[in-house]
Amino acid sequence: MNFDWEFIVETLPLYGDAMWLTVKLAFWGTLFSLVLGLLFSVVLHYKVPVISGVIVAYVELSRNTPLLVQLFFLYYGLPKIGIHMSEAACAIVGLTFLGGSYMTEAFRSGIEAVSKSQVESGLSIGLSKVQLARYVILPQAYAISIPSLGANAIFLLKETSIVGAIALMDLMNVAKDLIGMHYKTAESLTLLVVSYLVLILPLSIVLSWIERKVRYAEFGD
Amino acid sequence: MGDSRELLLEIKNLQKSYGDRKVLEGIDLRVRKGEVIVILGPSGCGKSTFLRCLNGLESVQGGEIQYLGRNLAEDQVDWREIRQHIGMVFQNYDLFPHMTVIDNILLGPLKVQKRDKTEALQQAEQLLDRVGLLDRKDAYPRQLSGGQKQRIAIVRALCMNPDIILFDEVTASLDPEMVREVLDVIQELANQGMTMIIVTHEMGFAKSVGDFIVFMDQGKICEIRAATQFFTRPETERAQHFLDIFQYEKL
Amino acid sequence: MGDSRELLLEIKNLQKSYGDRKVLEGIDLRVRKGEVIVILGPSGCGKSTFLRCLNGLESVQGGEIQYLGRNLAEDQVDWREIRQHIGMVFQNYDLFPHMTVIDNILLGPLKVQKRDKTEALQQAEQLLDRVGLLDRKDAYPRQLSGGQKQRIAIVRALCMNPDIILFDEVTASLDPEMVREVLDVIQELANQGMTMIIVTHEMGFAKSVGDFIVFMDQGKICEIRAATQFFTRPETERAQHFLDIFQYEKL
Amino acid sequence: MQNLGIEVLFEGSNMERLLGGLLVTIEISFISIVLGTILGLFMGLLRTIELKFLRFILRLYLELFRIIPILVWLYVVYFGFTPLFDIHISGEVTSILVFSLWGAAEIGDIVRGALESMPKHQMESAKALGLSSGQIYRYILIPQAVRRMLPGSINLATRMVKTTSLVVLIGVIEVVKIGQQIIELGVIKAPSASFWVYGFIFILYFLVCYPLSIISRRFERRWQN
Amino acid sequence: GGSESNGESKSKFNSIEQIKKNGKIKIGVFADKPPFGYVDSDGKNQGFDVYIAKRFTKDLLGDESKVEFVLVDAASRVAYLESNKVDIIMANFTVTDERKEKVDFANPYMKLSFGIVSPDSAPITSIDQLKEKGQRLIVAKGTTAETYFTKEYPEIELLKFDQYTEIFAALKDGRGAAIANDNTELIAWAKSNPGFTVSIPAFGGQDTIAPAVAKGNTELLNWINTELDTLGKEQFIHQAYKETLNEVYGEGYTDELVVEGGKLE
Ligand SMILES: Nc1ncnc2c1ncn2[C@@H]1O[C@H](COP(=O)(O)OP(=O)(O)OP(=O)(O)O)[C@@H](O)[C@H]1O
Ligand SMILES: Nc1ncnc2c1ncn2[C@@H]1O[C@H](COP(=O)(O)OP(=O)(O)OP(=O)(O)O)[C@@H](O)[C@H]1O
Ligand SMILES: [Mg+2]
Ligand SMILES: [Mg+2]
Repeated sequence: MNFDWEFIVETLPLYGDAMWLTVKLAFWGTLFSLVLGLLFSVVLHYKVPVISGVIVAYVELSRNTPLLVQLFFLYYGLPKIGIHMSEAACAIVGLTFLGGSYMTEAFRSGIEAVSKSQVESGLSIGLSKVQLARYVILPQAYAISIPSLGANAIFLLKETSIVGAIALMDLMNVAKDLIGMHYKTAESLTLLVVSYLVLILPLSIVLSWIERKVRYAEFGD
Repeated sequence: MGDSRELLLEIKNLQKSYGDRKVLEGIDLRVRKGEVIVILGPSGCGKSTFLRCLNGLESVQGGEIQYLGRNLAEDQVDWREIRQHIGMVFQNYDLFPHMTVIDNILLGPLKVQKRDKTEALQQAEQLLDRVGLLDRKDAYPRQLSGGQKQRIAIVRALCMNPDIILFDEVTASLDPEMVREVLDVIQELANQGMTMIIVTHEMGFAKSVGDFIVFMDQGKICEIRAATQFFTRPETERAQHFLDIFQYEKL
Repeated sequence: MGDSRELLLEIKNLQKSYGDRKVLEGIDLRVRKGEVIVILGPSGCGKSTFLRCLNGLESVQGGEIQYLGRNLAEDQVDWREIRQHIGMVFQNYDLFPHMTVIDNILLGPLKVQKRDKTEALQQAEQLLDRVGLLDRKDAYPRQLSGGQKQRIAIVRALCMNPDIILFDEVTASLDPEMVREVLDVIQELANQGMTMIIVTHEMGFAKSVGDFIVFMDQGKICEIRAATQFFTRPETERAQHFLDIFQYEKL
Repeated sequence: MQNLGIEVLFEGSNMERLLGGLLVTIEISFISIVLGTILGLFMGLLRTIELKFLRFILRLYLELFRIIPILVWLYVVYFGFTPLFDIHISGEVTSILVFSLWGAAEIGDIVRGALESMPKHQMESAKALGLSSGQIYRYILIPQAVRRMLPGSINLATRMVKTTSLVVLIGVIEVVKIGQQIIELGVIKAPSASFWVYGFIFILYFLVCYPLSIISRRFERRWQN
Repeated sequence: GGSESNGESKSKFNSIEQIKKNGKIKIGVFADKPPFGYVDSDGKNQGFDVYIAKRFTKDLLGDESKVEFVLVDAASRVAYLESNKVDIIMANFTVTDERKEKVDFANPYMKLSFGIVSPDSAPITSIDQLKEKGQRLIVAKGTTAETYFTKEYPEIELLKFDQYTEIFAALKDGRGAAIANDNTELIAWAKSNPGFTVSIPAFGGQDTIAPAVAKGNTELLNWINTELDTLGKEQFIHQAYKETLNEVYGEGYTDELVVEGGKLE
């Protein structure tokens, strides 16, 4: 197999742009998901009537449908009822719709993992509900949730590989486009795989390091 | 019971159920300042539930808990305020794992009681010194042994300057040496006149620390007697039966 | 030690380390048929490790374990065979949660010893009856209390017809009443002449059940004495210090 | 938009075709799950073996599937394998291959997790009864591990069903592709077809995945007690 | 050229003998490009390309039902041939030099050039209009139009989709100012979509459309060329036009599109 190195060098900037786009989409998607997740998990924890029910329904809907179909619906379906969004907006809304439920679950299991006896000993020194959340529950829930939050972030980053389906020039789409125009299949696919490794491998290593730290060291140093 | 000392807590006909199940069926108890009351009884008889009611961790279905002229069994009690006066230490050394020892101790005094930091710190260090753990003040709970954690938990409760402290089987998950180091701390508190209600399964300790023994069975108090009398000549048959469990010589 | 009885197990200069850390430093002990040996000692002194070595759960770095003319400290020992003669019961009532009580008990006799099903079942039921749990034979472990589980674990070990049973703090996570029901079973075994090595923190029980007390500290045996003598007049200061921990009257 | 456009779903054989497309999706997932489980069981057992090299290889295998998006794998296999290895495989076979290998990696990890999460003392008390290693696996570890594996495996099945939606991008004709065909034909008569068709497919996926999620949660809860 | 395949790639395509033995031929067609290649509401393949492909099958295997249509998208047509997923591509495949390096084209059966379609409300009548900021031109990935604009007008922002379905939906949803594609395609679509007009009917020279086979499959290539020659004698491509395109384009375009006998005039 002869590699066309010249082709690789020529198209490298395209992959650079695509990687940047991938990172941007994943960043905003993750950020909004985190905000949703934090908000929703607190609402669920305090069992706010009605809203909790809506959130539970949302979580189920989001977790049990594929992102591709979600995106197609947002991009092609919604304009038919008068809702127009740009490609990037659709992608971020889609990622947030998907990621929000995953983050909600991550935060919620973090909160639930804080033991009842921790809550009680907080109460028994006279802490108020707000103080209890601020000083006892959230710091612990947050630490417990970190590994799954990180895993979700990587999950969302990987899911961005689908946004090419709504014409965004992400890594996947660039590779596909180059194959379509120049028929350099091997070169394009290799660059594609390498790009994802470059993007996700460091993240995944950092994550497993954090996970180990949290698991074995619990708290403090 | 000695009438000379000030009455701190008076419980009358306390009723508690979980759903249909009655767990406490009319508890009556008076606690005077400086008294050490030890509650004994078989597992599931309602000892923990009783202490939790006194600390507002469980709601109550009937009866009175008179404390400083207020009835804590009523609805509108500000438990946050009460809990500053009635401290509690649990079985599972529930220190907050993400805070150092000193932060654990100061959380209540600073955030709840809004006390001056220097003054609170001084008291905390003094108490830590008393339980022999001043040098561990910047450690995290996971760096401590079970016995050390439990002593810190006691300091944490003490540092709120409570009128009464409730102890619920604080040594149940400890090794014998650690049991001893924790019980020694409680014994010292008793000697200094702290008012305490203690649930324990250590008979030797109960005998040595308690002014009065309250023997409970099936949600009721069967017997209240001076500690020395209880262990030599319990009044009820049930109490005698309970004590026999700890007598291996009779095998 | 009484010389009249048959020598079952002879441990000579047993050495065990985890990495660089010496945990057992030259243990010598002889166990005769029908003897009940109780091992006492502070936490971390190596009691569990010692029992685990006798059962082949830990490898040994030196010394001898003579059993029926074989040295178990050597490499080519068929532990599967030995374990049928040396049973062990652990602290955490390790019944297999996915099997009923009777299946738990019969697993060893049927699968390891390949015994006849009717005969093994008969023995199992007889033993269950003796510990008062025959009616629970089709229950799953999660449906039992801690004390019941521990009694089943003992029956499971007994049903292999071992020569010796090792007990490692089998009551450490139980409530007092349950402690008692388990210890009663062990006491009965002792009365019937079962050979046993028991690690426990229940002093009263140790005194009542043990023929000999082995007191260990920091991986060594400090003292071996008849139980009655040990509790009244221990030879070594360390043992005396250890016993003091359990004496609250001296406060 | 005088008419709602929802009629497009019921025109001609459209509904039948959409459901047929869903069946393709389900078929691909089902075959992959079965193959993945069989492979994964072996892989999980292999992963408990204390052999540095073997562990490294199997771990690498898992990580490759975790790091590189499945869509990329589908592409690499679909278009990359032919020039490299000179084999010709259809979109369906590509998907089944990729999903099975992915499933094997994940099931393998679930099996390993289940075996390793078994309390150590279970193993020891089995040993103390004189059971051999084989017997310990057969009577003690595997029966308990299977229980622990169930929720995770069903969860994985849900993820696989969802991920099969991607096979449309390598030309497999499944529910999304058929949806697109229907939209294309209905452009004039039903301008809002894409709203209804994609909305309907969205619901179809939900109807398939949701029951799986529920079952998985049931098992999880039961196991916790 | 047998010499360049060096024997090592001999299994990369099926010989005619192999196809006959299998009793079926795989032909790649579009599923979403009416009236050239599409799937009707009964799930059957229809269109101009399909019509011709069926005839090929009938003449090669004796029965037109022996064809297996493989639905391809524009970007992966070459890949389908290279990986032997199809024997022939007849998916409105425009002949280009780049493609010639990868596949072997038979003689053409159709000709065309590029066109641009835009909404009547904001018609694009010159390519320069597209250079303005914020104007996006919609293309399908892997088409000659994409390559043309990437090369000749790199300053024009392109919005690229895999599917024809998607480019038209995108134009309707107002995601771009216009679509650039083969004019045939666009004329057909604009006719059935009021509000849209082919505002630049032809530019970028004339191209031809031909069946393609895997590189080196000379045998099949020759067979197709002979077949096209034979069909030319009975004016079969004209008939195909009448059956599949007339309804969309009307008689007027016949000479603009049809190439009979595989030869341009
Ligand atoms: N949350 C609850 N819901 C229902 N029943 C409960 C609950 N908590 C405790 N109980 C029941 O109330 C009774 C008293 O429980 P409690 O924990 O007070 O007993 P205890 O005397 O402290 O026992 P132990 O010595 O085992 O700690 C028990 O029968 C128990 O099963
Ligand atoms: N797997 C291990 N690796 C390293 N050190 C160990 C291991 N297991 C036990 N130890 C160490 O060996 C020593 C003896 O442990 P062992 O469990 O035998 O003590 P013990 O007398 O049974 O204590 P306890 O009364 O707390 O059960 C301890 O210091 C312990 O920390
Ligand atoms: Mg209790
Ligand atoms: Mg031990």
